[in-house]
Amino acid sequence: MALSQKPAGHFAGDVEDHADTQSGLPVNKLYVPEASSRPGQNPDFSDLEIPPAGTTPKPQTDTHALDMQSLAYGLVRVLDDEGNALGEWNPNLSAEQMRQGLRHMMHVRAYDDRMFRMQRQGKLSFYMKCTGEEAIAVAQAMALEKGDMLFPTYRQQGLLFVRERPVLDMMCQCLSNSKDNLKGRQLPVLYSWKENNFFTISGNLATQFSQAVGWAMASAYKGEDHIASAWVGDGSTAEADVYHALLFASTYRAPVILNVVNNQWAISTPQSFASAGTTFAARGLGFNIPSIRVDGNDFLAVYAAAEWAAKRAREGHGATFIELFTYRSEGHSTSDNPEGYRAKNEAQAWPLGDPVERLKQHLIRLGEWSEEQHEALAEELKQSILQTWKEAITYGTLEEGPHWPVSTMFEDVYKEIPAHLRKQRQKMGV
Amino acid sequence: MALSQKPAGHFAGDVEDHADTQSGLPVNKLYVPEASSRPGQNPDFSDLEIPPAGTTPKPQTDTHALDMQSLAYGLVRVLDDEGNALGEWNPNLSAEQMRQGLRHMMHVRAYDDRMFRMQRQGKLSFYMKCTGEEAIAVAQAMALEKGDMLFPTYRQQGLLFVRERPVLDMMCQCLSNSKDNLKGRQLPVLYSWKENNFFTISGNLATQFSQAVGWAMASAYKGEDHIASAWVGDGSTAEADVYHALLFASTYRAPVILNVVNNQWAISTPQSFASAGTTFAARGLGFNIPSIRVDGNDFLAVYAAAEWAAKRAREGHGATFIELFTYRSEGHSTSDNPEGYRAKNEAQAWPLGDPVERLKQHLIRLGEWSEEQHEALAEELKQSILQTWKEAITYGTLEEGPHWPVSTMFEDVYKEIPAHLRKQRQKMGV
Amino acid sequence: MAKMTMIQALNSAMDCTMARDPNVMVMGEDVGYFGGVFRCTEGLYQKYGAHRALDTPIAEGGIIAAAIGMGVNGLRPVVEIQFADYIYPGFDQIVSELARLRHRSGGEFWSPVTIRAPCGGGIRGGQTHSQSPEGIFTHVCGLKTVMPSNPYDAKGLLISAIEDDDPVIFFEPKRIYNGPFYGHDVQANVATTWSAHPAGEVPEGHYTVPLGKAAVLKEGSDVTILTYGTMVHVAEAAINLSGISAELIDLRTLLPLDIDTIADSVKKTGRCVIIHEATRTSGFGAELVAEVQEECFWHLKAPIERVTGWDTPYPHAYEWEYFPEHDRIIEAMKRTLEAD
Amino acid sequence: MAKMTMIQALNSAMDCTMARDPNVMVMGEDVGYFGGVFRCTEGLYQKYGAHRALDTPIAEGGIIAAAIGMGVNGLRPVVEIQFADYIYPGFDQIVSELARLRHRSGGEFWSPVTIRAPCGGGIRGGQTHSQSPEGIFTHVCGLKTVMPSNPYDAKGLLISAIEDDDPVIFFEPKRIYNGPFYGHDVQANVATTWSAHPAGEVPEGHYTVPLGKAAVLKEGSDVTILTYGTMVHVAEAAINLSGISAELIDLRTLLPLDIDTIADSVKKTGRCVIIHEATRTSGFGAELVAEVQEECFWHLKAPIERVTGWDTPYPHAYEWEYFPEHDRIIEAMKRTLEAD
Ligand SMILES: Cc1ncc(C[n+]2csc(CCOP(=O)(O)OP(=O)(O)O)c2C)c(N)n1
Ligand SMILES: Cc1ncc(C[n+]2csc(CCOP(=O)(O)OP(=O)(O)O)c2C)c(N)n1
Ligand SMILES: [Mg+2]
Ligand SMILES: [Mg+2]
Repeated sequence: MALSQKPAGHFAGDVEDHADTQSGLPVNKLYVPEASSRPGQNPDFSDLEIPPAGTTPKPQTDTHALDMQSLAYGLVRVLDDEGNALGEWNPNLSAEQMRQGLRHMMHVRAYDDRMFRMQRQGKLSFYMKCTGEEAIAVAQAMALEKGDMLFPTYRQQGLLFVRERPVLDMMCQCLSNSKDNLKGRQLPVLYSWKENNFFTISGNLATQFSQAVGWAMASAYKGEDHIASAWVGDGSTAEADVYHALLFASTYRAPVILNVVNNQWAISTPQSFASAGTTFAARGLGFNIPSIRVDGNDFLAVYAAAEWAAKRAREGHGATFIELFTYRSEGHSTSDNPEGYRAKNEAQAWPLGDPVERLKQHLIRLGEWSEEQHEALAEELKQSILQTWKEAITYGTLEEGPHWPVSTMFEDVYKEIPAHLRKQRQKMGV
Repeated sequence: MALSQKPAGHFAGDVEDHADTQSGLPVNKLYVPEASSRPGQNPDFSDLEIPPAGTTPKPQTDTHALDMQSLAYGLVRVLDDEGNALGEWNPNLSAEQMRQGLRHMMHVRAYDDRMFRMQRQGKLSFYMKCTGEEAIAVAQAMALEKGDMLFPTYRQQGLLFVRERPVLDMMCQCLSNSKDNLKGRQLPVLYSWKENNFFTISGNLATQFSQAVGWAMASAYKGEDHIASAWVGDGSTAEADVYHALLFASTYRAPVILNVVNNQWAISTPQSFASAGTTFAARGLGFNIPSIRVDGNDFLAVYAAAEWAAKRAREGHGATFIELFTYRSEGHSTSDNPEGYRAKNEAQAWPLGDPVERLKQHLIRLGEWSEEQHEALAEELKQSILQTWKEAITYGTLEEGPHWPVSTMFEDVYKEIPAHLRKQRQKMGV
Repeated sequence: MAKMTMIQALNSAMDCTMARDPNVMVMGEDVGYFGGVFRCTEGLYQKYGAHRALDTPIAEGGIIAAAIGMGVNGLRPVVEIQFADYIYPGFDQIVSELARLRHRSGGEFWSPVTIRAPCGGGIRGGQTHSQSPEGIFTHVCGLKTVMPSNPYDAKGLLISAIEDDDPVIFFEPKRIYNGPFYGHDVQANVATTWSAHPAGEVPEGHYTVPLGKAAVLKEGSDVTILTYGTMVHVAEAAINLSGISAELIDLRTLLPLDIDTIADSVKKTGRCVIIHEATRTSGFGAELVAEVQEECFWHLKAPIERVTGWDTPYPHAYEWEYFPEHDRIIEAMKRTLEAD
Repeated sequence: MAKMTMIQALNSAMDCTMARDPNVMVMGEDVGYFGGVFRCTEGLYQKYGAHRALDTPIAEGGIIAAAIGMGVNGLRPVVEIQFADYIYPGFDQIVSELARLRHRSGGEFWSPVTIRAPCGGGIRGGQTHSQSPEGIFTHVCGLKTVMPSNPYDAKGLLISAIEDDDPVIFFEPKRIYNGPFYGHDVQANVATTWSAHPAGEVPEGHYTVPLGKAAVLKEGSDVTILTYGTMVHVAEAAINLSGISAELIDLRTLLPLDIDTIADSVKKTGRCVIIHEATRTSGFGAELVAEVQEECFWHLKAPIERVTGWDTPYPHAYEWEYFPEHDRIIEAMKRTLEAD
């Protein structure tokens, strides 16, 4: 496909309205988007246009947005169905790097599995998995530098694994216990890790997307080379902050990567309520920002896109908008049951596969990995997570403590505790 | 230019950064957009790509956004420099209709001139002209039906003239006097006229753009054929409401026309701070909304685009995004002095001319109008405005009254006055 | 009459009004097909169609703006904001537009939008799923602000709100969605499910509880308790546990405030304790103090007490330390009693 | 020392801090090349460059979000919101993010953003150029809220705000930008220009006025007046016109509140009148009433009075009827004096 051309016409999800006829009354003509599937239906993704791996050309990093618009409507894919890495976007990673990536993704998955189960056992108040989306955080974190600032949502725990946050610390945050660096103040998974440039995650969707642009503007202001990267979910793209992020990033050519994780669902709401019937990446073009739609389950494609965008930003050419096309294969959170709103087997019908399986297949094909090694690694990670969990709960759990001293809740509202808060603390008797 | 193709590359206003070098310190790398001109500079619009009149193809009203994307980057023009009406977009209006349009535009201008002068004489607290932009409101209002709902900004007073709001009533609003239908509550020019579907103008920029989409959704919900039309300034496009309008309009295929009046300036801020270095119309494409960039000083082009969009909406194909390319030839308001921030003669350098002059030239060329008729009409309108003004002030002025009884300020906060407001009114002693 | 939880009662209020008036519709994130994350709109999509139980993009500002426009065009939108904590992206549309349309247009335009938002803590929701922002909305003229404390009132007040031609911000204390809550670790000898609670008896059809009228839930002679929402039940527990003769007033509507009922009571008791879960400074409690001392100054025998959330974000691990529990309420009542 | 208007003093505060610290920068609509619609940032673009006096798109939510990110990355952004009435599109970023970053991250992240916003009426601005939303921000823990009443304080407080590591909402009463204002139709025998007013004497260099400290502008024995911003001068006129021995306290910072200075005064006078331009219900006056009666209940000889804007939008034609004028203040003082 030529870079400056884009496919005309309609996209999957662009369904027709079926107005119901009520005799007498005027007929409702309001169009309401539909879902990819609802309970009882047969999920069908055959309408999805999925270009073959390796076919998307890779532009120079100083290419103008409109000269590479086809990338906003296509899908950058490197790994094909047989596990070959193809085309210009192949980042040509060493086997060691890929094994590292695979390990990180498996580590995330092992962690998610344990934490989910611990929530089910009442040890955590809440938990959110990123199953099926592990490549997104892991591959991009590997493509960035340590000094680059990350503004994640709650589904990029993979970033922390790549930057080697001790799993113990993550668990302690989720437990709100005495070793929680957030002092028991935040819901599980809303991590913060200043030391390695991982921004405090907000419970409010999308707010950090535009803050990331400000961070990147400051980096340019100071003449530094660090860039920022931010993530937002498909549903959350509807928030104003995403608009502001795109506009400010473009206006000031901020060194930032703006990622949309399109996992098809926002709790029960299908992506059709946020996508405007086109790709998310297309939205970036209206702001003159080079925009790339990427197979989010393809570790190598995600890595390559992030590497390209980071290079572009560091060279002073400004922002890149990346849509990561993926699928949320489990529930939204431990509070959710997707069987209430989508077909039971939709996850199985999703055509882009699983990121762990696909990278594993590639490594095995290269002769750099084996089923046995894979199983052993999975077991090793499972055990280490279990051991760490056992240690974590020695520092306390939410319901049973120990926590930070309760008086600390009055700290950090301001840098110094003002008189009225000191009085309140006193009143509390702590 | 083919409909589905768009020009690649850069746009006017896409200027390069000139980082200043301070020895020792790291060099600031933050890009900041520049203005078309600043005081002391020579305004130069030679970079603007202005396609010849009559060359833009006109698509069917059910055309998909991406199949007509060139229209978002081009410029629909009907009237050429000699006053000929050319091409597929020529709305083929009768001479009578065009004379009507000319009259409305001249009426607006006469009104603006009088009111501006009255503000300078201290009779009004504030005033805003739309000089040079008269075609935008007048032509679109003529292309719409009376039942269509208008959500204007403060610069579409032309809509009221077409819908035949008594000039007396407009003046009384501006005077906040005893005959002001807004009961002295609003700044001058923030009109409201329910009877003829002109929504109450907000002092808060852009808020009504997304409300218009809701209005249109309700029209579809009720199975009605009325459409909504909303306007927003180039600078105001940066507000979140514009994003919401685009997204909701696209998601629910609302029967609405979303107009951006790109008059190049937002008080002192050039359009380069809002345009993201591309056209405003381009933004609509990212939402899958057919988007058209129109010569806003070309009465016939504005009419034709509105007619097309209205037909599209009424047929159930959803929203159209229209950028009206124009120029704010005077100050932002009576509180503004543009010589503080742009070259003195920038207005004169603006290449798209004046909408009144251009339509007049066309009518004269057709043999349907003459300089003498034009002058006579201008004089007639001037006199009638003056007479009306004299009547208006008999109903009071802001500073001297009479106003509505002061007790009325406690009304309409709620439908019924609640007890606490009754008490406050009592306290006031009225 | 039927037994209903607060969720069922709210659902029934929407169902009743939708059945009577084709212009009533509900909209918000996950409220359509799925029926809402708290299930308040369950079944309405199936019964009334996708356009009347409308799923929306996740954009509170866009949702409220669309609702305003719909309201101007004759509909009666009932908006659900998934958590009150997420109402702020729509704040400008509420404050600058919805609240002021009628006044600024000289009465020409108005939009009867009702905004429902689950509020309050006590569900381990952390700082972004626990807030009580009601006080802020009471500072905005043109809005009415409501918070029910039980299923019967919830339904009657919501129907009133939907049918009211003014915009109403309707806060739902989610801690008591499924049953009354008397505080953490409290064994109050009272009903712990709505089905066992008298206010869990809810007519199935249409009825209203008027906006602007407080309810005296319990008469007493020594101190007046002013509160609303979840804290009504915590206050009840505190009264029961302490044995103090307190008059318990459930405000139900914060604005317009039923100052007459309040003043009558405080003039009688001479003492007043105000309770809310929201942070203290400039919370609605402050307005209540101001009103009460203006109306009842000469009757007051002790300073009016406020028992509130602390001026910190709602902390995940210290939920019960943050929450104004019965012991703090009892202490406050005692302080006022010992004052003279 | 130099004679400065409030605009010049604010400009000088920004200039001084920008000169000392390369991380201080100003940003907002029309603040760069043009120097702001009220000219507060005049000359900073020319002196410090386009990136340090940064023009922005018209998107208050985007501006504040960008400022937050910049602050996290080491800058000290001073944001101008063109009118306080237009702060609401940025409300979510202020309340949910700026105010809570430090707490929610366990102290790891914070952003020392200062948000300046001209507020208040009396300039024929109509309802969208006249609002005083300070009360709302005082309900948001994590923010500091400031409103100066004269050039000297304006400069000293703004420097403190910019140098403070907590976010500060800095309201500037635009009615007194260019001179003190004692009310419509008032011929108070006091200075009517800043150059004739003692507080118009402003050091050219760096100095601070501390946040959180009120100023007793006038001692008196019979009633304490609590106010801030423009109303300080109107109150002064009312005191002069009435001849009442009133103690006039200019709060300067609303949060954290200098309750000690307030309580000392009210304990002495036994009476208190609170004045603000903002609408009455749930305005900051309510919090002041609540605090004062909590601290000084046993000393109070009369109900605390509030003199405020009415609970309506600020109406263009009835500006002076809306504005809390000296006659309303004098009446309130008299009521409190006659009460016992
Ligand atoms: C401002 C705001 N509105 C609503 C919510 C409630 N909420 C939490 S997650 C979610 C869905 C987000 O979906 P998406 O952006 O697609 O991210 P995903 O969960 O799929 O990763 C919603 C509506 C919120 N947290 N913040
Ligand atoms: C929310 C909001 N922010 C700021 C302002 C102040 N303001 C009034 S007009 C204006 C410029 C608008 O420019 P543009 O949208 O281009 O419209 P134009 O005046 O050129 O027609 C600004 C910043 C406002 N009225 N509302
Ligand atoms: Mg999603
Ligand atoms: Mg403009």
